[in-house]
Amino acid sequence: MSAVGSIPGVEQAIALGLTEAEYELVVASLDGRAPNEVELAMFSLLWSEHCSYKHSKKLLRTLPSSGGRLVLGPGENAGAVDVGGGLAVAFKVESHNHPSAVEPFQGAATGVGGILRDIFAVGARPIAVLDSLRFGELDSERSRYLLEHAVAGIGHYGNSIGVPTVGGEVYFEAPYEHNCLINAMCVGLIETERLIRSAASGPGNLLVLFGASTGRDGIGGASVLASAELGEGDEAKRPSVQIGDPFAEKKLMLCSLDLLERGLLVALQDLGAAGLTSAAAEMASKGAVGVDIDVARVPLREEGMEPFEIMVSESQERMLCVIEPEALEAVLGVCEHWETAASVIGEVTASGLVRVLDSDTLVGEMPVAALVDDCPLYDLDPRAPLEPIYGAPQRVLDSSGEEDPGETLLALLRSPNIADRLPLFEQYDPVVQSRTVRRPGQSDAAVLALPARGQERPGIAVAIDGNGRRVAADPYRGTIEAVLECAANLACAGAEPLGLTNCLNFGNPEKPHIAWQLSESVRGLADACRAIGVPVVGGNVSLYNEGAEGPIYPTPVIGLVGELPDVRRAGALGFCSEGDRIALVGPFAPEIAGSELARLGGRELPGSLGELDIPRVLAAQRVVREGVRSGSLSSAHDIAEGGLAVALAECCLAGGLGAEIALDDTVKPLRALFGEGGGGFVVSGGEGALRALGGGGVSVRIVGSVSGERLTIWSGDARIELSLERMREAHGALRALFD
Amino acid sequence: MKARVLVRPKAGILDPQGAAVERALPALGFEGVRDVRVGRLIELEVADPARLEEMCERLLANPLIEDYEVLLEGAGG
Amino acid sequence: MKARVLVRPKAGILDPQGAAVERALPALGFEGVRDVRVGRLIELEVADPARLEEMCERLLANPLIEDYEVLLEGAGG
Amino acid sequence: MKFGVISFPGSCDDSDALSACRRVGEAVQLWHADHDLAGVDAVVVPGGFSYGDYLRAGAIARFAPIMNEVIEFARAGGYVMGICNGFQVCCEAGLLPGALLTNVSRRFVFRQVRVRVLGEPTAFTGTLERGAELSIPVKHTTGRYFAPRATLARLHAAGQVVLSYAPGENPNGSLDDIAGVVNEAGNVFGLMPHPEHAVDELTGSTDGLSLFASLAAAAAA
Ligand SMILES: Nc1ncnc2c1ncn2[C@@H]1O[C@H](COP(=O)(O)OP(=O)(O)O)[C@@H](O)[C@H]1O
Ligand SMILES: [Mg+2]
Repeated sequence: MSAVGSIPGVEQAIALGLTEAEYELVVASLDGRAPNEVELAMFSLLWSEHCSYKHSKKLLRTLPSSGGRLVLGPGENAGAVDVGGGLAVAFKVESHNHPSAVEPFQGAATGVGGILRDIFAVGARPIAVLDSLRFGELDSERSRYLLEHAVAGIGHYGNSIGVPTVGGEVYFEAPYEHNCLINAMCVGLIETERLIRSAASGPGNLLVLFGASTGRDGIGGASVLASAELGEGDEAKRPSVQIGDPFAEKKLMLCSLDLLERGLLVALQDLGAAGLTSAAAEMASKGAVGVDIDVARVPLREEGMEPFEIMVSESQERMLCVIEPEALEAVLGVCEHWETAASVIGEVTASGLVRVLDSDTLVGEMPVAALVDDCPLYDLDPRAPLEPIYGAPQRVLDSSGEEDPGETLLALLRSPNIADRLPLFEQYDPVVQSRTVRRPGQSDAAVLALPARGQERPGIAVAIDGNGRRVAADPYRGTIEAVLECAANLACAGAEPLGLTNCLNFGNPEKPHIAWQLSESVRGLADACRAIGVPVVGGNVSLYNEGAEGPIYPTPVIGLVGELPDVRRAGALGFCSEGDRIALVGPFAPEIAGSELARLGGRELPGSLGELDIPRVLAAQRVVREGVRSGSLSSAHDIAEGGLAVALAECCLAGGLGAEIALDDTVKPLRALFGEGGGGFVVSGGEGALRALGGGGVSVRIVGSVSGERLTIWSGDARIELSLERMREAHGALRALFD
Repeated sequence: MKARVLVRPKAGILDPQGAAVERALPALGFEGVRDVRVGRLIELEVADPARLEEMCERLLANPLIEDYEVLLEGAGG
Repeated sequence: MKARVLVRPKAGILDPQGAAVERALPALGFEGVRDVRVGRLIELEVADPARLEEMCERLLANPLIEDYEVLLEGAGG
Repeated sequence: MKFGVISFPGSCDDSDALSACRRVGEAVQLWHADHDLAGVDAVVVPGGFSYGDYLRAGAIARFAPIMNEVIEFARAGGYVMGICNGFQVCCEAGLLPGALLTNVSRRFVFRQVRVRVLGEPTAFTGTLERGAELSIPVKHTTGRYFAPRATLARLHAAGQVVLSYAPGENPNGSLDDIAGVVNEAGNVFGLMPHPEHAVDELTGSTDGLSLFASLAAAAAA
């Protein structure tokens, strides 16, 4: 072709992250012609791990991604499930790990901005955000800095745009010290038949870019950054930090939804990683068409930007849509109403090519298929590690915990992985939009009301979960545990899972032991999804989360959306009425190995986790869910980090009531009190209601009653007796970080 | 000694505040205003001005996205 | 003409940002810093500097809680 | 009786305020660029981040075309309730005394707080007992009420402080625990707590409803 501009060589290709072999493939796909600057920039981004999923795509194909109530599956900007009444819920979780490691406030903020755009890109109105965070231990100044700024960034974006942040999770573990994880999930609501796809169609139709103007933001940012281990090179990547503008995004969101309402759009796509390059190529590929883009028509924020810079810029708060020429005037009118700039930057063609023009000069011409489909997909070379990958956590508890169980419980309540998250989530607005029936801290899952249907008050529950340490111990079972725990959270709210999204945060997949963690984890994810009978509607993969110090814990973050028939009966986790009986429900087989107590004691991770009896776990979840839905249970809480004693303490603190508990001494006290392992619930209610949960293979042990202002637990000869006050003081440990 | 630190978004870095102010001014009848950038002003009393640079680098500014400038009392602007 | 507007919290009004900076500095090994106040810096290109005063009064500062000062390019500080 | 709820670019709680108003009367949305108030009997300036809260919360919104109408309406005795960002806008517009500063914590805070109704009944608290305690959420970064001491003395003396945070509940460092004030004429009310988020048991509390009900009653009278 006549493309002008210097012709870079293979060295530049490698510098941009391509391998030599990949570069040869690029040349081949251009019929032997070496790509020019524009083309190489576009190929290198679209063929990066971040955009091409070249090391994970084959695994992702093994996930169940159809059936159930799925109405929009993986492949679109977000997936969606039917929630009845003609409505669908679209949701997705996405990572913004590397940008956040560089600049935590803006990285986290733009992470939220990005996932919001994925949701309204399918036409759904965002109704909730959740966040999943991982940092190093809090004795590290850097971890405290990252925590403070990432939380502020998430709040800044979500609060300002008027979407409630209703839930999340955070863990502090040494392996995240140099690679923090910032994952954000967004949930949107839409009338099912209004869901819009991103496939461009109709040669002659126009490409309209709307939203913020284009600057040098993120050039060589997310895409490249997220495809290479963070190292010395970071400084160079820094000048291109993306700044989030939630005010611009709010107008962009309302504008996009308005355009859809009026039926003015043929297709809609957000600009995320690799900006215009990815958006245009994806839209063309999905629609099996071509596109012409004129970079001279892209509104710029900065002087003298090169065509390739315009094509790969990751400036935030931009969308691309395809419209029919007749609709142009109306579209521009709507954009003007929302004070959102819009310009025609090109059109759909039948050429099957992405052609980049700079006014009349052709500066790039590539087959869509080459850009999007020809990127080689790699097979992993999984091999189980021979030695442990991770060192023992640093020891912070000198006693084994036996001597004084009360002190041990306080130490656990104080642990950053268990302590009250209030100081974090009180920086988030959970109530805007007036749908939030259960806020953070009220139930194990957030509950949102859907529009009333006559007398019916249906709703959805959402939760996000993923304990990396347990996945590190046992990638397959740890991932199953994570999915089941997320489902347990929904059960406690009275909800049944409808769909799952996930973000796979792992190290370098080119290393056999990381490949093993990844494939084992995905195998567990697939099996767990089949077990609970939900499709994977979408997600994200973040690889190369490692540096000289080693890899992060393998961290599949699981997001579940479920339904409740009646939000008036949504579950609560706190004990709420004096005299209620308390039962331990489910096949709970606690082990100290791999528990939070073991972590505090500085114990090595175990080589594997105990196997869960999945059918019995699901049976327990069913009876708890039914008990909550029927109103026969006063409270329900699943047993997780810190074991039964911590779960009981949390129920007491949430409800402001004490409890008297006597555990039979079949298992060693320490294990019974602090051991972990999925499948267990603490529920309260009338004696009859609790007994009624039993049978059908579900074990129900009544262990005590709600009473007074202290928690008393007898376990064999071990005894814990603590006032609510002392427990609350310990549980409030994170407060100090934010004073 | 009294010092002033002026912190502003780096050239090229998006400045949503500046843009918002620039859009607002004409509506108030203030025409002909361009290139509005909104940053931070930090005024402080320092014993040892020599260390101001370092303070800016480490705390007062975010060198990733902000430029700064130190004005010392009487040293003019 | 290039102008700078310095906006600072009025004397006597509690300034949590300033207090936080003052608390943080010693921890970073910066001793002997006092009276830290954090305000706003607005830089702009104006056709008619005569109107800056009015811009500050009406928009850029809130006279009830903030003092401001206008620095004109080259006019020194 | 008809409420008008303003929507600025960046308003977040405007639709929440609309539905809260509709529980006690009619309500219409008023667009920031409009030049008339569509004959409403009371105006609600809602919460959110008008114009991104850039420069200073409320500083830019205060100059939106619709605000000229609101100012005129208020000067003529019309009822105006400014919630959170709306309170900031009303202060910036000179409809209410004082200003709102960054929270002492320097952070955004969401919290269900207890606030007390003070002073003589006003158009906004008419249906409430003096000293009544309401559970209403706050959510803001810039909610620390400030006014010069002399002004505060005048406000207290004239009974213009109509809402205060219950002892120990002050979430932002507001002087004298002030959560809400009315202007001298008593027809403009600004408060940081969000009564529109306390109108339904399902989502927390119904304690905020009485403020809308009082206003509806006063405006209908
Ligand atoms: N872990 C995963 N599980 C299921 N689907 C996934 C996963 N990771 C990515 N996907 C799907 O692959 C597609 C491309 O993902 P991505 O590039 O993150 O989309 P976008 O660029 O819109 O954020 C999306 O449809 C996404 O849902
Ligand atoms: Mg997308």
